[in-house]
Amino acid sequence: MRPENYQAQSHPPSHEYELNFGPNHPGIEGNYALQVRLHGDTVVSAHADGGYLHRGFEKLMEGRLWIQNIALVPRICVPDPVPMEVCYSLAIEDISGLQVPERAKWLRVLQLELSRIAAHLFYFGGHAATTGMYSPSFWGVADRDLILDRFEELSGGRVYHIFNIPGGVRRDIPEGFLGRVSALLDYLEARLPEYDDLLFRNQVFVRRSKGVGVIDQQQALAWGVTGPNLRATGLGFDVRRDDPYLIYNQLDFEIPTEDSGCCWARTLVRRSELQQSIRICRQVIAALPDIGGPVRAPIPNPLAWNVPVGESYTRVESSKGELAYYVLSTGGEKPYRVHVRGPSAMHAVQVLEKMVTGGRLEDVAQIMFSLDACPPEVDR
Amino acid sequence: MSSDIDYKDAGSILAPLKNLRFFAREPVTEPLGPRPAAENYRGFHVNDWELCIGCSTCQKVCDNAAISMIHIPGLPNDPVKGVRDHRPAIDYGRCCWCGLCVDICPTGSISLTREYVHTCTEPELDSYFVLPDPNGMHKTHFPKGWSKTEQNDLLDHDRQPMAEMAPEARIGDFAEIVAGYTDQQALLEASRCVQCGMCHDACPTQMHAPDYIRAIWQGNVELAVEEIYRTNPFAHVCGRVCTHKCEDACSIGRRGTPVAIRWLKRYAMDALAPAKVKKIAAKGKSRKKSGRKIAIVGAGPAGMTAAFDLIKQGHAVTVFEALDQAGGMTRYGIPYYRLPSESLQRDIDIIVSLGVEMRYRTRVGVDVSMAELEQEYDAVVLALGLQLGRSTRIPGSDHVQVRAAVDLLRRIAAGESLAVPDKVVVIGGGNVAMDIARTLARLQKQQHGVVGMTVCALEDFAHFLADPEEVRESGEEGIEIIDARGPRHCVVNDDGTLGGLCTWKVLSIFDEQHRFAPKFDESDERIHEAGMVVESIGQMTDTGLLGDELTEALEWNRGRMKVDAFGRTSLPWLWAAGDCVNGPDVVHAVADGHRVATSINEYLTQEVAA
Amino acid sequence: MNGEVGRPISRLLADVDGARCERKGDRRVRIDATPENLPAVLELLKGRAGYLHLSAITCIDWMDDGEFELIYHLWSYEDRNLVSAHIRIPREPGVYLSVYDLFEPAGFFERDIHEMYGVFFEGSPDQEKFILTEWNGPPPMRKDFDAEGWVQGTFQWEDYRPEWLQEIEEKGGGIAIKPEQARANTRKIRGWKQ
Amino acid sequence: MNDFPLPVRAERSNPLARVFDELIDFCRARSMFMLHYCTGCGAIELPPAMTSRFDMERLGIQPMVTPRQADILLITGYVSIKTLKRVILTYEQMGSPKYVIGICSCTVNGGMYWQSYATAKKLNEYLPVDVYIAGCMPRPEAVIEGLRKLMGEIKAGRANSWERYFREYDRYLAAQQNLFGPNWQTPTDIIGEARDYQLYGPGTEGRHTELLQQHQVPLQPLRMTLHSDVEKSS
Repeated sequence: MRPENYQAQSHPPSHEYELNFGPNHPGIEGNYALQVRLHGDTVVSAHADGGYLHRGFEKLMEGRLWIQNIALVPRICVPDPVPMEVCYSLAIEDISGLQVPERAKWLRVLQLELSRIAAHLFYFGGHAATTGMYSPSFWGVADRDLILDRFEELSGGRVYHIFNIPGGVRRDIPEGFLGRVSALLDYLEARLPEYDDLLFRNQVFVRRSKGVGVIDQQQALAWGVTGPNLRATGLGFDVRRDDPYLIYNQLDFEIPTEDSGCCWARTLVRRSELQQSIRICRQVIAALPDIGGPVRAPIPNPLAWNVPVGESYTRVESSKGELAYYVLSTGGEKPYRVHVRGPSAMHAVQVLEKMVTGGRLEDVAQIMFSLDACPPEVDR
Repeated sequence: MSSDIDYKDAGSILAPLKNLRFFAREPVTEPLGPRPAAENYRGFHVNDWELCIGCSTCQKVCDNAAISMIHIPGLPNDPVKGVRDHRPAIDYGRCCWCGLCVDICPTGSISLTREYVHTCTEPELDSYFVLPDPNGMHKTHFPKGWSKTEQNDLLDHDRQPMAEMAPEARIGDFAEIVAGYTDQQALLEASRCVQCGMCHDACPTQMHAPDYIRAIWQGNVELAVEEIYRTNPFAHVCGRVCTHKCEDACSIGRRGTPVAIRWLKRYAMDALAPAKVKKIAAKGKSRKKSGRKIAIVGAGPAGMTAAFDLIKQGHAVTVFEALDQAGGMTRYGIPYYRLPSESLQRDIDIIVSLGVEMRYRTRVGVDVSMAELEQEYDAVVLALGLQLGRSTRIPGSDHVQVRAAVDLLRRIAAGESLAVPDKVVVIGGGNVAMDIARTLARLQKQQHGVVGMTVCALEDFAHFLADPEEVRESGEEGIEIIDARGPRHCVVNDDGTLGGLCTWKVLSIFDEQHRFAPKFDESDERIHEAGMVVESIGQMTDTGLLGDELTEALEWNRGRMKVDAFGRTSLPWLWAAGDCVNGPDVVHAVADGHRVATSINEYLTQEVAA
Repeated sequence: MNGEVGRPISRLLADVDGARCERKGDRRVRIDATPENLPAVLELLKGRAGYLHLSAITCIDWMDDGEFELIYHLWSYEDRNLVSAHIRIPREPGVYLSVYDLFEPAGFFERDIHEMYGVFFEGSPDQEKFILTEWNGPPPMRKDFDAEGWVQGTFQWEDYRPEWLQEIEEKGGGIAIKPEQARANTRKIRGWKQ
Repeated sequence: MNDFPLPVRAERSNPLARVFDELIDFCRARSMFMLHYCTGCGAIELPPAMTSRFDMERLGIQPMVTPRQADILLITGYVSIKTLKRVILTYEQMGSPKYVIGICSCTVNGGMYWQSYATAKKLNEYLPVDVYIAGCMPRPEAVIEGLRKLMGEIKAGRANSWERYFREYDRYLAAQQNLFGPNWQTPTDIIGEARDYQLYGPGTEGRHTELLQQHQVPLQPLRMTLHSDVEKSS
């Protein structure tokens, strides 16, 4: 692909050449380009090129009412939309002092964890595909779809749930919902050994990913890596545990870590996280029937809603890492400023450029996907 | 915690055989063709046209500007009922199926279905613009998906409670019952408004209620008052005793209690210092004097509104009032506990301060004749009001203790002292009947310590004329209201004193042709013991002041002056406005005042041009 | 992790002129600094209090004040506390120092702010366009850029003429209120159905 | 958009040729390669549609990695201006006959991002579109229904909007220039191709193609030389 503004550069005679990697390629869920400079098969330098999915969310949100933005936020990260909704709602609740009912908090956690499972299943498939294995992606996508079915039942939408609004969630769970989620979790748990056989114990995959794309803990901290990618270097930082929101401090779960910091470690961290998420969901399912009450705190008429003056930097742990919203209200009916700090913003640009450099061409896609970068989050 | 996967464990060489078990599994592939969607699915829209009132609230909440309001001729369009012949049409090139339109819809008419497949070619792209009706996008039935429930409803259906005096406290004196909103309450109440504008359309004088409500919500009382003064110089009065057609039309009232538009108006007027109100009222006053003179007979809401408009247009206005003070029926017909005269006086003062010349205690027909007015002024407005009480003319109604309600109210308002017997019966079921009953009950309480008040209404409670609030409050104050009683005669004791009222049970009031022809059950006769009977069955205008000559010259319509749409009578120099034309209602009178003023101004300016 | 955390920060900043520190929540501290002392504040926070993680840099355009506000959100893995350091710089010329030397993630955020707001960071490694490579307009996140106006002037909208609409128009009806007229942005207080 | 009715292919008089045409259409409809290119959110519903659960392969539809071998270009949602350039380039590289499917609201009238400075609003201004699928985003089933609709259109010989791109190239170029600036050019010679396909129409050239020809620089092939070659040549 040669965009019209691409100028063919004449380089000094050398064995090096340039390759446009993207904007459409298997390494990422979305459009994202990488210009890699190669010497033989070795990457000499890389230059990330984003913005293919830029929509100007932050500008759009400044022009819409507080309530209208709830339909906009999930679109910032398509594979894992729930943390976006929750984070935006939490920020507004923080500013305006809305008290979220207990039941809504648990329901949000249930959604967050289901969304995390869905995102990780998608990730397994994608990561395997970058190493040339396509069966896991068939499995992952099909199993993820079962979660989407439950989301559809809960919220009326498969991918964009638009279910969390400031004050709580939009409605209560349907009849028999918890039972069906529980059955789904049983199924997923029973599937895990099969995934192990297919992917995690698969020697092709192990050898392709182990020791590839290594970051050590020092580098990860210096580069601002968060989420599973940081935990794969041995540091057990998780917003859910360290800066708890909703009811995460009442839940019993572990923060899985790995030490080697390679593609393989990152995958394994996510696999363990998926197990932990199932564990959290089980706790929510067990607790939810005993938590009565409303699912939403009354909010003012959305057409005449001035969120009081204030600011909030709210963080949640998305499947990609630390997701934060900075929301600033000057007391108007629209936000004055919303800044979305997508977790991928770190590891999809600077970190990626550094990581692929010195590696081999065939690993570029794998390294990208193993970081689980979400380009719409970067572009916004 | 690290994962338990042993990467070195390659497994048995026979491990791939495990995969044979997948042959025994059910395939995950779904059959070709759309699956039924979930119960809550957010698919294409449907809209129940019977329920939809065309309020356009869905349009306002739509984040994608996907909804257009379509004017559809032939649908019911009744501003008074709060129904518009508009229906939302949705652009599926914008819609994101978030369902906010469903959650906010005041009527609950719009909902989403479980239908989700629509494909078209480029020339068929018009099919993306859809006018949802109950049949669905493709006229095939799909069950409803995301629709309104109590949980996802985004509107606040409950009005801010208005603090009012307890019945025991208020029955003892004439203090104003309702306390008015605090700043916080007003703000919360104002925030309930969805800006549909139904109130604006329903209001006789087309008050810009959405605008002043929004201004109140923004905390800008000055702007609110400005919005109010665009159409209503009797806002202190209307903020208290308006018949609030706006609230009947309010779309929030479809499923909840309507926005307290009247109380918000009252709040705005009371919250702003009179000097500032005066300044706002004077805005737009013409500096140029037209040199034309207008006489207005009667200083009630209609007359004073006309005076307000005309003086701002630069004309010289003189108001002739027979009584001591201005206000007309609002002063002499509405009891103090509902409308304190100080509030009324604020409205009057503002209008007078603009330069209106007031001539109190000047009765037209006695102190000055109509012919003189015609001579001296360029135009004359008759805003006479309805001050004469109608009589039932039943046997015994000529007794001295059988009184007319309006007459009593006027006397009480003027400060006359009145001895009230311990038992009183009021005939009538309208607001005036409630007013006099409650006024007299207060006097009874003061004079006797107990309330002994009975109201006999012709109508049954299902068709009652008085406002439900009035009925409720009367009941709280210990007034007995008996519905469906037709007065037969007043019982006069042998000693000449009044003994009470005899009534029959009413079976029906109107005949098949909807004419007034009450039928009674003669077997159900009751005697209501009373030392005074008050008739409150309607009022009429005192047209005696016109003089025979003028009465002859005018055209009449069932006892009322015949006027055109702008209040002009059959004589070119004479206009009539207010209750004497429309029947009793403050806000109608204000609207009438505006109409007449516009018409006069046009007439005068045209005359100059010609 | 409670109120104790805030105290060392205030003690830490005692030496820095003009930096105020205020506890905002359980794990939130706000620092108001000046453009001159911010590098020192960040250096102290990183070096002495363990604030290793630069979570984000937020830019806010205060057009009416003629200023940009820059907020540096720092997280300490040890203290489990988030510090937001606020500074304001003049909108013109909109230049500030890069903190890339201290925090590498700043590279991305500074680049982002540069293209969205036009703030130039001296010393930042790469201020090339990243997202808006094909955008020639003004920095779009500035408040004086009217995105909606630009869109209305640049793009055409679909003009639907479905049959039902034509039928209604024949009967004298039609589109009564266009979506744009009902938007909160354009809705005026004055002029309700004049 | 009704100003530009779809060109209807003239039926050939030779019955044998007609049978041949029908056979070709039938085959085309049965084997569609879909360019695996995602532009927006709607792409997230493609993996389910492509993989086992909804399995579009049973319709003969399969993702394809290069535009040269693809028949269908799926525009899965909003196209940012930056992406739109690549989309147009991709489209022009695809071999005819080619079909464009517009998915989601955004391709029709701007969708959610109608007030965004970064996205194009109406796809059919820039590219001829064959089938639209409504939804935000459409479910995999809806996507498959849309593809089936396209199959029906192809079988019926109606899906020939690609011809319009050649016949009315000037109009499409006008919209592209409006958005990308007057210097916009693609490496493809559409006018030459139009002549070659015998699809040169009155709307192929015009004011905007003139502008294009003024500044168009012939594209040079990228010189990728190895060190040893350089040595030899010098």
